[in-house]
Amino acid sequence: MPGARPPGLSHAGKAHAVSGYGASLIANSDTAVLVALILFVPLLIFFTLRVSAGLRTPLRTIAPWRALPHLSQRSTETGEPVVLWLAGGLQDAAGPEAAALATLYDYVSAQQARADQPAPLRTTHPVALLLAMNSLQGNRERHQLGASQQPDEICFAGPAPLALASAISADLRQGKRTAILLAGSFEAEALWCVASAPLSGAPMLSATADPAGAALTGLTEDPLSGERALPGEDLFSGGAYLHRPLTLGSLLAEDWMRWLLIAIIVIAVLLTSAGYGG
Amino acid sequence: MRRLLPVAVAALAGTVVLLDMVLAPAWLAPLARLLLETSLVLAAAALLFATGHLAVTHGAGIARGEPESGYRSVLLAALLITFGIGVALPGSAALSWVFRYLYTPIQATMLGLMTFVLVDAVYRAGRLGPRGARILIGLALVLLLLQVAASDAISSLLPALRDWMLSVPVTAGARGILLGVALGATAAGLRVLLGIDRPYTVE
Amino acid sequence: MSLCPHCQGENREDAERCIWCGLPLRPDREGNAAGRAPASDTHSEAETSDAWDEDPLAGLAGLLPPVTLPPMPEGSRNAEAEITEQERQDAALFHRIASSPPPLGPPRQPTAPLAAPVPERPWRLTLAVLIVLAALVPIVTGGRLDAAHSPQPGVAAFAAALDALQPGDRVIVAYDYAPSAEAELAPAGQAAVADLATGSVALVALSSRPEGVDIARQSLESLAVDGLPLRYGTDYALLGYLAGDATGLRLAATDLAAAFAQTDAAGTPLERLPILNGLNKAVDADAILVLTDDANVARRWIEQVGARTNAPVLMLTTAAIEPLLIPYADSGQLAALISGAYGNLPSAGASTRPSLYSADGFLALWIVLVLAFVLGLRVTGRRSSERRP
Amino acid sequence: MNGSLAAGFLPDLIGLWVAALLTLAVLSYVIQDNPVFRLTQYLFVGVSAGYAAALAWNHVLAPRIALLLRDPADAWPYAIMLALAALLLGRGWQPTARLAGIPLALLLGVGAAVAIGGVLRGTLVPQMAASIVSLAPIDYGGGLRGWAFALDAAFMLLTTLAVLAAYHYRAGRTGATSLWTRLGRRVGQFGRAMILLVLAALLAGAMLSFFAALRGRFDFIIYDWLGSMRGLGG
Repeated sequence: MPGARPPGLSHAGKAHAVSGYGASLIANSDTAVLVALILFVPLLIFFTLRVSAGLRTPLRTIAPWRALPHLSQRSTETGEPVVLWLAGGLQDAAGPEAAALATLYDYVSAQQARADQPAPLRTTHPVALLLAMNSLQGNRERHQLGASQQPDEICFAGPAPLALASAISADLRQGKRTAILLAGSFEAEALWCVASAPLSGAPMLSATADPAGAALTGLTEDPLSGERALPGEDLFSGGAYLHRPLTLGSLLAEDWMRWLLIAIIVIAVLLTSAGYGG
Repeated sequence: MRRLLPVAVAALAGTVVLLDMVLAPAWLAPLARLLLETSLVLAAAALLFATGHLAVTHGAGIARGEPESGYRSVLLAALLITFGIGVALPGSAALSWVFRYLYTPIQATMLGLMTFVLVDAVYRAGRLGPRGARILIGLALVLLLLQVAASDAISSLLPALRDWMLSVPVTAGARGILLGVALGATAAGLRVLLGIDRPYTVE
Repeated sequence: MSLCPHCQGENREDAERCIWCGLPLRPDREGNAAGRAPASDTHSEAETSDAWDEDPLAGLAGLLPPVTLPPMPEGSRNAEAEITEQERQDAALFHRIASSPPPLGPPRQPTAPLAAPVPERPWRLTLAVLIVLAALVPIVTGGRLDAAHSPQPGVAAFAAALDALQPGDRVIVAYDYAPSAEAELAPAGQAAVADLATGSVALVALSSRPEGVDIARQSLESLAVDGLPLRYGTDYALLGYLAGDATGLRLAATDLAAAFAQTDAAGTPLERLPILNGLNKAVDADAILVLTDDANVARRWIEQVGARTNAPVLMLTTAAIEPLLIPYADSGQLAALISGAYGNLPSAGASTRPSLYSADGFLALWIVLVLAFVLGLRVTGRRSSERRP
Repeated sequence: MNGSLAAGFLPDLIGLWVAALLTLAVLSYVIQDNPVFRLTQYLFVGVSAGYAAALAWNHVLAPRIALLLRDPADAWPYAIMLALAALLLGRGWQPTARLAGIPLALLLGVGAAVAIGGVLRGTLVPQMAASIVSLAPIDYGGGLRGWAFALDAAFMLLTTLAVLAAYHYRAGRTGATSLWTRLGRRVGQFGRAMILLVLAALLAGAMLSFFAALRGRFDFIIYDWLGSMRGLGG
C-alpha cells in the first residue's frame, strides 16, 4: 500500500492509509481546482438560467431565514426594530462572507424602508459597514425617504471582535427590539451576545460561518433541531431564501457539486479498498 | 452605465486574480499583483473609513445630547488620542504604552470575563435550555474532562481515548463542515464574480 | 367527548372536524383525507396548504357547541335552571377552547429567549466565587497534575519540526493573536521563538491583524532581554501589519515587498534588510510558524500560503479553535498543530516564576462547570415537580 | 513581556497601575453591571478603533504615499490605488457616495476570487484527498488491529460524508416515503449529530481558552501588580 504510513494516532500525520488516488489528487491540485471550476461555473449558470425561467424548488427549512420575514413584518407593525449584529472574524475580510452579510442586511433594510422604520446594524466589519450603507441608501431612496431613519442606524463597533460585545451592551440599553440576528464569524463575543440578548426580551436568531461561534450560540438554541442554521455553509444561502430567488440557482449547483464530491470519494475509497490505485 | 461599471470591475478584477491563482500564466502575474495590492490598500482605507464613521456617529450623538454622552466622549477622546499618537509617533513607546496598558488589560480581561458568562450560560441551559443545548454541554463536559485528566498516571487508556475522540469523530465531522464551507464560499464567490450578487452598488 | 386521532384534542361526539387542528375526525367519512399528518406537527408549508386545499368551510356544521339558552326562570329566584351533563361538558370544552393559546401553526415563532436572563443573584455570586477559587487552586496545589499530564501528540511533532531547521534558515512568524490569547499562546510561542533564535534561525515577523504588531515587537524585544545577541535586520525583522486578510496573504505569498509597501514596521526599506535577501515571497521561507486565536486566520494561512509551499507550516492555536484545524493536521497540510492550553504545560512548568497556568486549575474549572450544570438541572426538576400536582 | 515590567521606570509604573485598575474594573461586572465597567467598554472601543486605524495608516497608506511622492514617474500605480482609496473614503459624503461603488466592486471581486482560489486549493482538494482512505484491513497490517483501523476509517468516511450531506438544500417532496428519502433523512440526522459533537469539542476548547485568559489576568494581578507593590515596600 503506497502512501500508507505506520498507523498511530497523531495530530502530526494521518492515522489512516491514504490512497494513491488521494496522493495523486494532491500532486495535481491545480488541475483538480481547474476541473472543479469547470464543473461548478456551468452548473451555476445553468441553474441560474433555469431559475430565472421560472424553476422553483422546495428547500430545506432553515429557521432564521424562515423567521426573518415574519419578524420584519411584526417589526413594521410594532415599530420595534430587528437589529443585526454582524461580525467579520478578521477585521478587513472582503470576501464571500461580506457579500452574504450584506445580503441579509439588504433584506431587513428593504422591509423596514417600506414602512419608514429603522434597520439598526452593529458590526465589526468595515466592508460590511460600507455595503450596508449602500443597501440602506438604496432601499430608502426607492421609497423617496431620507438617507437614514435614525442618526446612528448603522454603527461600526470598532475592529476588535470583543469590541462588538461593548457595542451591543450599549445598544441593548437603547430600547425594545423585535428580534436580534447574529450573523457572520463569531468568536468569544458570540457568548456575550447569547448572554445579553435575553436582557432585551427579544428572540435571537443566529447564522454563523464559524463553527467556533456556533458552539457558543448552541447554548441557547437547540443544536439538535432540524431547522437550526448549520454552522458554515448555511450563512451563504440567506439570499435564496429571503429576497433573491435568483441565487437559488447557486444552491442547486452546490447540491450537485456536493453529491459529485461524495460520489467521487465513495468510488475512490471502494477502488482503493479493492487494491486499485496503488 | 452607472450600474454596469461596478459589475464589470468586480467581474474583470476577480477573473484576473482567479486565473492567476489557477492557471498562473506569467503574463497575467503583474496585473494580478497590482489588483491584489490595490485591494489591500482599499481594505486599509475601509478600516479608516469605518473608524471615521465611528467617530462621527459618536461625535454627532454627543452634539445632539443623546443619553450616555459622557461615555461617548470617553470613546471619542480615546479614539482621537490613540489615533493621534499613532500617526504622529508611529512605532513609538507612547503607542506601545497605550497598547500594553490600556488595550491589553481590557481586551484580555473581557475574554476572561467570558468564563463567568459561560458558567452562567451553562447554569441557564441546564435549567431552561432546550434538550439539544443540554446534550451539547454534557458532551462538552465529557470532552473537557478527557482533556484535563488525560494522564498516563491514571490510565494509559485516557490519553488514547482523548486522541481518538479528537482525531476520528471530531476530525471527520470538522472535515465535513470545512468541505461544506468550501462549497458555500465558492458558490457565494462565483455569484459575486458573475454579477448575480451585487452588494457593492446602490440599487 | 371524542378524541381527535391526529392531535388528541377533545371534541364533541357529533363533531365532524377537530376544533383544535381542523382535520376530519372520522377518516372513513372523508376517504382520502385519512392518514394525513396533522399540520401542526410537521409545520411544513406544503402540507399545511394541502390540508386547506378543500373548501375550508366544508363540514363545519356542528363544530361549535350549539347555543341553546336555558329557559328564563320565572318568578322565583331560587329556581335553578337545569343544566344537562352534555351542556356542562360543552361549556367546559368551550372554556378550554376560548382560554387556550392560539395554535402555533406556521409561521412558528423563533426560539423564545430564556425566561430567566441570569441565574438568581445568590447562585450567580456563588458560582463566580467558585470560578475565582478554581483559578487560584494552583497556588495551593502547586500544579501537581502537570507532571502526570500526557502531552498532546502534536507537541513532539512541533519540537521535531523546529529541530529540523538549520542555522541560517528563515522562518516567517505570524503573530496573529489578540492580547486576550497571550496567556495561552505566549509561553509556548515565546519558547518556540527563543528556541529558533538560539539555533541561529532568522525570524521574519509579521501580523495580519493590527494588535499583532505590538505583540510581535514585545516578543522580539524580550528575546534581546533574555540575552540573545540578535541584530535587527540580520537575525530578525518585523515587517508590520499586513492588511487585506486573505488578499494580503495571497499578495505576501507572491510578493512580500509589494505586500509591505517595500518597508518594514519602522519604515526601513526592505532592500536594506539582509535577512530578506532572496526571500521575495512568503512561500520561499524555510518554515512558517503561525500563532493565532482565530480559526479564519488560521485557515487563510493554510489556504493562501500553506497550499503553495513545501515548507512546513507549524501552528500554535488556542484550545477554542483547535478542533477546527485538526483536519488540516490530519491531511498533512500542517506539519504540527498544538493548542496553547495543553501544548503549553511543559513550557509553563519550566518557567522561573510560579504560574496559575496549570492543569489543576483546569480540573477545578471542570468541577465548577459540572456543578453549575447540575444545579441548573436540579432547579428545573424542582420547578416542574412543584407545578405537577 | 514580563521582563520589561520591572517597576521603577515611571511610565511603566503608572501603566502597571492603570492596567491593574482597568482589569479590576472589567472584572467588577461579575458582581453587577456598573458605570465603571461601561466606561472601560467605551474606552476599549475607542482605543481599539484608534489603534487599528493608526496602524492601517502607518503600515499601509503612509508608506505608499511616501513612495509616490518620492518617485511619481516610477510609482504611478500607487496613484491609482490611492485615488480609489479616496473614492472609498468619499462614501461618507453624499455627492460622491455613489462613486464608492467602483472601489467596493474591486474589493469584493478580488476578495471573492482570492477566497475561491484559496478554499478550492487549500481546503476542498486536500480535504477530499484526505478522505480517500483504504477500508481494507490488510492495508493496516491485517488481524484484529487491521480490522480496528479499517472500522475506524469507515466510521470517519461515513461521518464526513453524512455531515456534508446534512447541508443538502433541496427538500424532497413532503410526505414522500421512498427508500432514498428516508435514507437521506437518516443520514442527515446522523450528520447533525456529528456536527453537534464537533460543536461540543469546540465548546470544551472555548471553556479552556476563556479560563486561560482569566488566569492570565490573575497572574498579572498577583505576580506583576501586587508583586511590584511588595517590591516597592520592601
